[in-house]
Amino acid sequence: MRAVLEVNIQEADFDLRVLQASLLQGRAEEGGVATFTGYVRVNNDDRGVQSLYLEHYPGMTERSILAILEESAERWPLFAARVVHRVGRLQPGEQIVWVGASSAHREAAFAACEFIMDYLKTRAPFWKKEQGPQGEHWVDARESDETRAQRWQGQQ
Amino acid sequence: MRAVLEVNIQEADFDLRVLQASLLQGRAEEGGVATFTGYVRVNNDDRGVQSLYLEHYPGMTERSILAILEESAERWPLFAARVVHRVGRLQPGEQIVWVGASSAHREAAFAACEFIMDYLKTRAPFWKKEQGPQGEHWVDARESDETRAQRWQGQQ
Amino acid sequence: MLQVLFFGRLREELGCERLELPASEALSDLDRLQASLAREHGERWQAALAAPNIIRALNQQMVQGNAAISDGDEIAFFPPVTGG
Amino acid sequence: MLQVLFFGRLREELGCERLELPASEALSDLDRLQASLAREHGERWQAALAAPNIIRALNQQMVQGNAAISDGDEIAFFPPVTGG
Repeated sequence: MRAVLEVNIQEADFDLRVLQASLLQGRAEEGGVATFTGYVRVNNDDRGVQSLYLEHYPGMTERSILAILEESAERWPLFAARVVHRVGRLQPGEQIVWVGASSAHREAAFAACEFIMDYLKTRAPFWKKEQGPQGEHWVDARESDETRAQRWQGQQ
Repeated sequence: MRAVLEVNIQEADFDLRVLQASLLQGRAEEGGVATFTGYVRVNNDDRGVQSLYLEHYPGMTERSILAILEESAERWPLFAARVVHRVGRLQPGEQIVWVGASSAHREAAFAACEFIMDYLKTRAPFWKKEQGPQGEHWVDARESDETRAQRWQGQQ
Repeated sequence: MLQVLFFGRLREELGCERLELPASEALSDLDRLQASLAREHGERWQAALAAPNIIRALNQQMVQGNAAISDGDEIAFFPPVTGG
Repeated sequence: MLQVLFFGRLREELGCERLELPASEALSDLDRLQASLAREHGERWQAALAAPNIIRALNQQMVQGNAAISDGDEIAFFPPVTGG
């Protein structure tokens, strides 16, 4: 059975309930759905982020995320996996990214969801720019993200 | 900062969006929320499940799940963690259980969520009884659940 | 008094959900209580309470191995759990 | 023609989002293209394209190391990604 895979890159906000329902499609069995939702940092550190701009590489973004989903469906027995990632200007506290995976085995749903997030962080062409009272600056990549992505290599 | 922990045992269905929002409480930072939702098996195997009855041990159920949440908050830096578990009669495809954990570190949110599910499966006093065309029977515990719970022991 | 509770398949096999027993020297720990219940209520109880995987909880906490019990305690016997 | 794209901080440093260049023997692989871009557009380009962590994509796939390029290819240069 082939997993149902879907990628959405959009400026609009998204509805968790609708997304989760799209992963089930009448095929829920014992097991379930694991999800991860990322949010824009709230204005609570000394940098005082006022808004965030998400740039991406149209075309490659969708392709690279679909490749990540395909790899996750080869590694684990999934019913479905989906990524929604927002682009453009976002406010503190808003949802940025949603990843969901459904499977008859909860360990597969969890592992796939975490794998997809780790790969997304290091393989998908997005760039964050923060706007604050001292002007704007590009967010630096974190080494820890690369380390987390690498631990999946050579692992089945 | 103490994590906000909450347990709900209820017959009523639950709303994913409301639950997820309750984990944030204006404290979303970089990182996010990991969730798991379990569903009643649909009527698609030879046993033909028509409905499910969830029995529990009122009092101990809430206590044992709160103890699991407290242990998760000791192991990982969480903002909040919550479990909603339904009891009583459920239909195929319905939501049974929801676990959510929020953290500034996505790996903490994922790990806590999976830990809570593994412990819930083996430490919280619920018993499932399936009703089908051949009558009803109690669901047997799965050894794999005990194995998954044990792998967290002696691990930090 | 001791409150004794049964759940799930075990509750059905015994046909009993709850018992109240006076605390006594003869029921001073979980092993003695379980043996007494198996002995005093006929063959069905004897068979059901001999299951190797029965879990015991004392005052709503699972107990591994034996434990002393005393007046006012709540003791539960049940099969392996299957929630989630 | 070659389509050359720049993103993120690198796009801003170069002040350039997209270039079209005729394919040529002198631009036959990613290393030669990057060196040529650094050489032909002044100091700002030279400095920005010397950054050690620039990622390169050929026809929308990330490339590790060098790769041959040919007429019609789409090449992108960008800093480490920060989505999610």
